[in-house]
Amino acid sequence: MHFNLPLFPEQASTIAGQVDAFYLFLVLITTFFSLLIALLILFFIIRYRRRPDHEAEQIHGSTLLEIVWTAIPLGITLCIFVWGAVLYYRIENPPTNALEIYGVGKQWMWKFQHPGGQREINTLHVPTGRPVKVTLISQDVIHDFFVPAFRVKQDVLPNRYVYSWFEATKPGSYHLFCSQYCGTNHSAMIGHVIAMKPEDYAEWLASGKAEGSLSSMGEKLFQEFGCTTCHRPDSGARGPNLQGLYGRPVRLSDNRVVVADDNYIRESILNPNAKVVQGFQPIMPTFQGVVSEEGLIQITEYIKHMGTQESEPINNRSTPTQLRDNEVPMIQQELQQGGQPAPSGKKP
Amino acid sequence: MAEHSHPGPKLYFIIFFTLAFFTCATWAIAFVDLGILNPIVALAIACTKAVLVILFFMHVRYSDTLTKITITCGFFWLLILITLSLSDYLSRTLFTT
Amino acid sequence: MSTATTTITPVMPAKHYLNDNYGIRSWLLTKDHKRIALLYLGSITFFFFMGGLFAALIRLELLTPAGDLFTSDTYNKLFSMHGINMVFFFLVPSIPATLGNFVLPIMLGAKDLAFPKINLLSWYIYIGAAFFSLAVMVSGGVDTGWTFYTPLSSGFLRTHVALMAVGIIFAGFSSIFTGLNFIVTVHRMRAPGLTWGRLPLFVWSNYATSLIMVLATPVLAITLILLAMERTFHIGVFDPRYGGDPVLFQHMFWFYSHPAVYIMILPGMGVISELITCFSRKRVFGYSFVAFSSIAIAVFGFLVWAHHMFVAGISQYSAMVFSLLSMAVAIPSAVKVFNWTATMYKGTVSLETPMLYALGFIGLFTIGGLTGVMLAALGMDVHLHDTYFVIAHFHYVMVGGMVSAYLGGLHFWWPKMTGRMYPEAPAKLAAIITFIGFNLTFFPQFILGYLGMPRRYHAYPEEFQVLNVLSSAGASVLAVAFVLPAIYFLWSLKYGQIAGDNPWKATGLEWQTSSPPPTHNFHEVPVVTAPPYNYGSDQEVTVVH
Amino acid sequence: MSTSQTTTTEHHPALAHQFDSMAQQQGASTFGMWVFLLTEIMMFGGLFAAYLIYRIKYYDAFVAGSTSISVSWGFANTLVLIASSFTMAMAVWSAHKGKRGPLVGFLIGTMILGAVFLGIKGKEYYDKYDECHIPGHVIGKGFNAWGGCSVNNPGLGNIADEIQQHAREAGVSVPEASAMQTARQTEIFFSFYFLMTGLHAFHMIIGMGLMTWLLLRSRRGDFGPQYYTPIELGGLYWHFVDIVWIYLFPLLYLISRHKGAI
Repeated sequence: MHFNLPLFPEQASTIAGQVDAFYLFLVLITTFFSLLIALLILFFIIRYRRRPDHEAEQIHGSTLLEIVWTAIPLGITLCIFVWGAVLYYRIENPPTNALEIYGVGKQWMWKFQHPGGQREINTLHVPTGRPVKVTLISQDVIHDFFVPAFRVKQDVLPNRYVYSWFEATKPGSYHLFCSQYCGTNHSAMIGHVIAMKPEDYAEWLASGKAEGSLSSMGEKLFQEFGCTTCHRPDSGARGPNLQGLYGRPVRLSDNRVVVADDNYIRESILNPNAKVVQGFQPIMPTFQGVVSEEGLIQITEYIKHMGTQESEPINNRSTPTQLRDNEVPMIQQELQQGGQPAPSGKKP
Repeated sequence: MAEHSHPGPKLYFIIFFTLAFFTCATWAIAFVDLGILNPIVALAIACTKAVLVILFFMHVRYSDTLTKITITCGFFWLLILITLSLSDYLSRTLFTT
Repeated sequence: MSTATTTITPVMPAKHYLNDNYGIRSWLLTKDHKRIALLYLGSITFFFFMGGLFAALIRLELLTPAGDLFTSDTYNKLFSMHGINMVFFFLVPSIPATLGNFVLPIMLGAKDLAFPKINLLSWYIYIGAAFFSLAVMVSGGVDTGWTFYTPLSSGFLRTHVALMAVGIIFAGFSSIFTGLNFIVTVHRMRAPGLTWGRLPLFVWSNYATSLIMVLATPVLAITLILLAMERTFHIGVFDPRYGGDPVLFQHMFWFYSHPAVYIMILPGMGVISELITCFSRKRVFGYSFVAFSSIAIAVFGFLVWAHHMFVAGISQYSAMVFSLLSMAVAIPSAVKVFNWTATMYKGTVSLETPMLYALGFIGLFTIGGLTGVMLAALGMDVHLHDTYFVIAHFHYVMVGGMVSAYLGGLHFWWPKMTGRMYPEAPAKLAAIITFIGFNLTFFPQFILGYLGMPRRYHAYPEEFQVLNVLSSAGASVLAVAFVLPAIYFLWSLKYGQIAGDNPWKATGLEWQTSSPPPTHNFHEVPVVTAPPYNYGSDQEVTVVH
Repeated sequence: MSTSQTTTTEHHPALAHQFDSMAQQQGASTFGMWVFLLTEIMMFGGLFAAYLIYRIKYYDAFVAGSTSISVSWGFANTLVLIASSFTMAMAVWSAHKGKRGPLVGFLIGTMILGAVFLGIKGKEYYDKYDECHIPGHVIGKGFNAWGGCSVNNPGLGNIADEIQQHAREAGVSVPEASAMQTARQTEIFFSFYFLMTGLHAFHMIIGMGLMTWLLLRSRRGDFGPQYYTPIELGGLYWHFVDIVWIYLFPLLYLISRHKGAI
């Protein structure tokens, strides 16, 4: 049992400083009001203690005072809300140039996959100085990706991808906890996030044995499951062409427009006729139970790289939050032509 | 609560036939293609039938305001559950991360 | 007191509800709200000590970083049992079913609650559900935590989750019947002259609690029914393997469970309003504001549930909506705390045991409430959710707040319930030990929480050990402090000094009748003329017959 | 109603000791019943909220499930229940007017109609059992939405065919694979179908029990113009169960039945 009593976990990410500042502000407010109430009570106990000659003065109350101590707490809580919401928005929305790493939570272990194909169990090597976006999914129950030193936490759901991002600032090894109760060895589902200087990270990537990048393994699966029979770039293909699909808006058969992000690709593989692309028939069978979680990740990674040369895993476009500006006119122009189903095979 | 006036059998007959009529109406309308309006019309008819049963069969029309407040509270709290949980489900695509 | 107090030695009334008739049948088939309150008092205390036992075992395990006292399965069952026992079988029913059942009808000047048979049925359902759950715990228990999150609880565990769900559903029915009884009694059976503006604040807060009980508990019942159905018939309501959505379970669970925390704290606030006014001999400051803040807490409590789910995968938009609403729900509690403090201004404060508990409540509830606002702030919750910070927060509100108020109320109305006074010195000692033990147990957990120690961890990293040892030490002090009242209360039944009708010289109808009160509470129907907490006037509140 | 003077009317045998007058007792009992119905609204409400969210999420499967159950039986059941509400209201009226004969008659009528409702419901459940559309794999031969399960009518129960046939009417051709997939997802619709109608039928059975108890007391002549509260409370409960069915019928049976829907 060693005796250093830290009050704060290490500040090892860009957001950690801002979260600690917010925490100090909140602790100050809590101590101020608690002390105010405690001192008032102490004072009243002594000043107005029960004495034979002392008579209580009946005061009904004062509406002014009531308004004051309703308005001031309301004002303070609204400030707390705004500061909290701004911080939350920064924590929840990754920058577009983040390094993509995939994480799979499984009952009582963490499995991470880097774009280059390196795999890790219960450890995650990340470069400092660059935003890292971890795309997380669970294979069974709800887990939670929690790195106290980075001040990030995100529940990992079994039925859809969730994201968490951070930018490590200090190299070192930090705790990784699962903070959503997930069964017997919930407290053993821990690991370490090892932040390294960029050059050490590149060296670690190179040294790590990787039988090929994620997208190359994804391509193998793509062939293996016969996806190419329908998804071919030529016009006669029966399935929508996936070249450069990732991150772009897609028009569906019921005229809705959705962004082709990770969840869209995953859902289209597992439940194809949930979102059928306009101009195509819902003939794709489901691959539920055929493709593993890792397989889905590899295929998604491959689809992300389809539009570009395969040679080097470039930093792909992360999902834009809105329609890209150059997309919108194209779709509006389509709308004027009237919504009749386009002849099959036309690229959406 | 003083003896509240009681609706007679004649009124009950009228209410019964209106309810039966509305049931036939909701069934018939269901087979007409109104697009998005279909569920709305079906729910509107169901609500009118429910209000009819509450007001006349359950004598709420003749009872005091406390009972009326209780019923409206019931449906209002149900709305809180539905709208606030829908506020999550429908807005999941607003900020796609 | 300016009136000449002729010191007559109080004597126990010859005929009262305890010696009205004897025998097991007179207790087990009683329809008297006072006897049902005592039945509840006994069963509540038993299950409080059951929950406390589990808590002690948890704290013992957490003395060492490695999980070396129990296997992790047993530890998971321990914290689940601690949660279920405390929440459903102690915190939700305690003040409404014991103090509320006993005192509310007398405060209203009624002979009994509106539906005595349903009141007895409520106790039987409670006892049935509680012992059924105890049997389930003994024969294997559940290791899902008191929150039963799916898909873990509905697909991945081999423990008795469905049986425990049935037990909790019936505990919910018992809570609904108590709430229903209170609402009808407050509306329909007030004494002549007792308008809404003259109701004691204890009645106001129990009325608001009953609104929540009636409106929220059914949603918990249906959620647990769906969970039990999914486990037994493998249908896909919450389990993604069959197409369900686990976040929907969290929505429906917390729709009940957040208002449930207001079910737990509101009656405590009612007790505090009674204690502060009585021991400062002063009218409450801003009566209508304190009364309506109870109703405001009950109503706003329903709009904020998803602040338990900020990192659970709900959309950012709805997270911001719920965070804003959660800020609004904190305001009525702040108003109440300020009004209590203002009540003591220019009063004559005497520090008997109930007042010690009341002052402890105000201090600890303020810290609990403000840390709640910290957790409701979005930016903070991302780091603090599911850590020991959350555990410290809700224990500050539940143990520091609710249990102190419960013990304060118990000491305050003990003379009325039994006709005998508790011994003052050991009671004050117990109150102080409780305060110290409580703070030693839970304040370190705030620091542990910010350091990032997750909840429900059987083993934890090395650097958290010092604070955990402090917390476990505090837990042992707290355990002793909770046992003391049980001892001297039982002792006072036989040797306690005879209390007389109004030992505290308090206003309120319950002090106008004898203690212990007759079976029908009043010999004549009382007529209320004065406003509540009418302490200043020279003559006592005259009861016009 | 806060003030109640202790009128020294002769004590009606049914006046409970904690009430001062019969009017106060009736007011309290009726209000208590309404508060209880509040809890029932919230209980069924939780189920309706979950149904609504899954209807949005799996709309096609809900359409397929809804079109595969027979709407005529649902319609008949709604009429039966409305009729039973009518007879119940007449029963309350006759109790209020002190007519013991019609009271007993209408109570029996209500129970008969209730039994008819449960009978029709039982038949519908049997059909589902026969076609193996009971969700989960505990009852019967497990959920099977692609036919060949019914013993006495093998062609029945193939939802995938129904989807394709329904689509053909709407002029859209739906291939085998996607029809099979939607058919598999109808299991969630059927879980909600059985949960909601099952909970409702359970409340009907409680209602029948209540009616038998009221019938016995009415035949004994306990109720008259001064004291008929139990009948009124029984009526409130029965009408509430009818209102639940009024919502259940369109939500479960009438999901886009019209031709154009795929």
